[in-house]
Amino acid sequence: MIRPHDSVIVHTLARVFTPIIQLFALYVLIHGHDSPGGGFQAGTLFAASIILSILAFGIQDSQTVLERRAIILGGIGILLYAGIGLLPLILGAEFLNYGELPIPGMEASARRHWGILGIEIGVTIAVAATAVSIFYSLSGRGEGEGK
Amino acid sequence: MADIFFYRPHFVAFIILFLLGVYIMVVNLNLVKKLIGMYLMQTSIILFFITLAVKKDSTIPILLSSATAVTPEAYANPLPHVLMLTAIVVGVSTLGVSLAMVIALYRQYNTLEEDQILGKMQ
Amino acid sequence: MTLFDDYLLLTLAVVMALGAVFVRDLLSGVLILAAYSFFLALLWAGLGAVDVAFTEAVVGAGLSTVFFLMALFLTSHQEAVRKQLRVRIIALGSLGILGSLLLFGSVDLPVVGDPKSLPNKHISSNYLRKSLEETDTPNVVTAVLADYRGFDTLGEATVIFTAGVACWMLLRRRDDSAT
Amino acid sequence: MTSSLPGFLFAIPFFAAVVIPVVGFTNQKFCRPIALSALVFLSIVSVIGLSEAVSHGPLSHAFGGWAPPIGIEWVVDGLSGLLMVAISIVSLITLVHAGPLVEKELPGRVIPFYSLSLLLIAALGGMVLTGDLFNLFVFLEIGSLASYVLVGVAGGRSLLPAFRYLILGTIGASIYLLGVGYLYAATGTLNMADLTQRLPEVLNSRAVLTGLLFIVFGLAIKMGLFPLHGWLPDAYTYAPDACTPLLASVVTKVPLYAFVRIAFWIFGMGTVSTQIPILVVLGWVGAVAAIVGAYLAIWQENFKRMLAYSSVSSMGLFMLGFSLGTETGFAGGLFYVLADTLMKAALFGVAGAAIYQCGASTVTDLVRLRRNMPWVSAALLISALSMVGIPPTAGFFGKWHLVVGALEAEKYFAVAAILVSSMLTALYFFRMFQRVWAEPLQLVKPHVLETPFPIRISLGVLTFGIMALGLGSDLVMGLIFESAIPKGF
Repeated sequence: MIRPHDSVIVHTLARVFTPIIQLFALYVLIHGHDSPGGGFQAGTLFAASIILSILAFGIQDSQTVLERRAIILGGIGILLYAGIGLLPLILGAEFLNYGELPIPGMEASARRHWGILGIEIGVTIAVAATAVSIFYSLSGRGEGEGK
Repeated sequence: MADIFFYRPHFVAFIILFLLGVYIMVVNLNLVKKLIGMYLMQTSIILFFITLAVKKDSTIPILLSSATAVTPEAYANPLPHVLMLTAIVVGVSTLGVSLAMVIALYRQYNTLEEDQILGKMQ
Repeated sequence: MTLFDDYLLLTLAVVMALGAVFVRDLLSGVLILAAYSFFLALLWAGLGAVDVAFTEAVVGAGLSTVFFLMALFLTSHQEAVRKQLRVRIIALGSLGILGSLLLFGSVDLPVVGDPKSLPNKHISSNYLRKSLEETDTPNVVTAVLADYRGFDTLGEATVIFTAGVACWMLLRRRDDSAT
Repeated sequence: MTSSLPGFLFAIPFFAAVVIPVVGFTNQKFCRPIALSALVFLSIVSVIGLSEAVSHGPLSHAFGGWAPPIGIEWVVDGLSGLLMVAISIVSLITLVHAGPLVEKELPGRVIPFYSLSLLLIAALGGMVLTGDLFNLFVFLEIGSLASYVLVGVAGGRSLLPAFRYLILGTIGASIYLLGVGYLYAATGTLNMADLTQRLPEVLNSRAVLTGLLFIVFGLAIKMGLFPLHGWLPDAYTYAPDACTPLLASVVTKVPLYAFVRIAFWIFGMGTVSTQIPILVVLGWVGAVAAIVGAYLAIWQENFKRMLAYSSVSSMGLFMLGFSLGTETGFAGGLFYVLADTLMKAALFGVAGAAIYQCGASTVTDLVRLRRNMPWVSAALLISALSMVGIPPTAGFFGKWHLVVGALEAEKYFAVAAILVSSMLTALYFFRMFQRVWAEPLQLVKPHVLETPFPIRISLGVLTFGIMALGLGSDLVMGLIFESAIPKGF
């Protein structure tokens, strides 16, 4: 039920800021290893950029589908995280033991480095999609809730 | 007991925020105000944990070079930070769910006051 | 970061908290709460918890405020005024007990800023010493978050996923039932 | 002994819970089979885990490959294995039972229902198996979020109880977290085994005392221990009938387990009975809770609300058993926890079936069960007799061991509390029998049919379980004595 905002200033600012925020989110995600930030912050930033553009331009699509897709994307993000964790468990090591990930030609510490990046991507997807999904839910599409 | 107010400002602020939050959650009848109280209570616990992690004359827990051996005294304690990152996420998740309940309640009873909702439930 | 900065930020945070609680207009309350979050983020940064500060700024001042505002736009802004003296006295009494328990326990808490205190020494120094060598990650918070205690982080991602499913379930329209 | 089995105990319900919304998007019909088969697997794996733990010693799994206390470990030992078996089997049965009810009560919310139920089960398993205090908090929050929503999902009158549950539950969880913070400040560790070793040195610290008090207080809110049970009656009364068997049978038992683990394993029997004598206080609280809960249940007209107060009473009995300070009392309390899990699942299952089939929500309405519903009536009769404590049901043996434990400990107030609460329980259940079976039959509407197959079979299995647990009580008590008793008695 969010109608597009009718101010040109809002539209222009949203158009400018959305890609900048997304770029910053990517930076935060990738540099989580050696600067503050990581999956969760990046995910929230992504969600913020999407929420910003929704607030500025409204939602045209059928919202039920969008909301459901968002939560499914969230599920996929978590499955990515847990899948990276499950792989070592199936191979006989511990759950989430990235040191035992089957990446050839690397030391355990490097494997852990890439494992961390992998799960951070999963967290980013999960958090961004779920935050947007919660936003959709809260944005009050359900005026017709049975009384 | 009195010197605690001078030497532990963080702890005093923690107690004020925590008790304020719990008080509002229990006493205030407005549902959104209760959630503001919940937010204050959760952040006060973060304050408590973060002050545990402080080390005098230390820097942020990002290691500068791999050449020299790390002296743990030079960096802030990372463990409470990690715990509190999780707690922040838990807080915002609880907030989302509770606001969803508030919206559903408002749709049903057209008010945000707990006593009025109770009155309409009868 | 000096102690003076801490005093200043803590005072500001407490004032903002009181403002958020005692202002009658809920919209103003939520915006003051965002300011409160912002001061807390500054405080965390000053205390060396940069990751927490970042998250607090993004989540506390950002996402939480957006959620609050979305809810307020769909509901009402005004808080009713009423007196309920008896409940307040009982609550104040029990909170007094809680507060004195907190103060009672605080005497044996480690001194703030002591690098030799147990929480700063026991397992956390292991993380600081070994994380670069074992996980190839200079940001120790990331290393602990995603690797040493990665299972907590999976739980954390699950919490927000649970919240997403929960909101979907709670605010679903009846006529969606065909799907 | 290290083992990958606890990892699978986490992975099975967790993956199912996350996969359900993803798969359910294409076809909603897959949800129920995925959920049920995951729980079947979970039950099998947890039974294997329990038998391994009993025969070869505790199984531990260090997540991420980091040995504790650096990393997080999960441990299956006698106690946690037993609880895990109970949780997985009972939740399987309650989800089988929920099938027809979900279709009727929550149309269009089938996918999130199964997803949240499995997340709840995964979280309860996590709380039971984890060896880390903060990890316990994370799973406590997942489980709590899921249960708040399962209470409030039907909308209508259930929303405000759910919101109150959320507010009180969040206060409880935050106070628990604060207690963990105090313990961390005093010892520098979060791992339970490590805490056990390090606590004796700092036991005189006030921070440890405060931490323990906060943890117990926070968990007491979560377990609905009198006088902190305020959220419980309304939540159980108004929650959808599809969810109450699951919520009422396991959700409050797991914070109780966490309390037992922290008090008796981490702090140790000696500490909690002499140095920080919380057991004395909790014993009295339990005695009062057992009597007051049963007394309040007498006056309830709504069947589910009566059962909710009966849960408050049972929580008091468990607490009383654990605080007796004797092995028999502890084992009796644990046995009664297992028995009550089955009984509450069966009774709330009957309540749900009665509302589903003939709209009977009050005690008087239950008379409609008399005609053509032999399965539901039998389940009601046997589980109610077990609640009262008539041999040879499981409830009788639970109370029997509690009384024996109390006599051993020479705590006569506990004996009196158990007997008085049993008599009050008998009063309200016999009043119910009188209303149901002594009324003239003409009042009963004729066209009531027996419930659908899933409800029938699950109630049958639960009733059989109550009888089997009673008849096999020696076996189970032997298992508890052998491997689930803390040191220091």
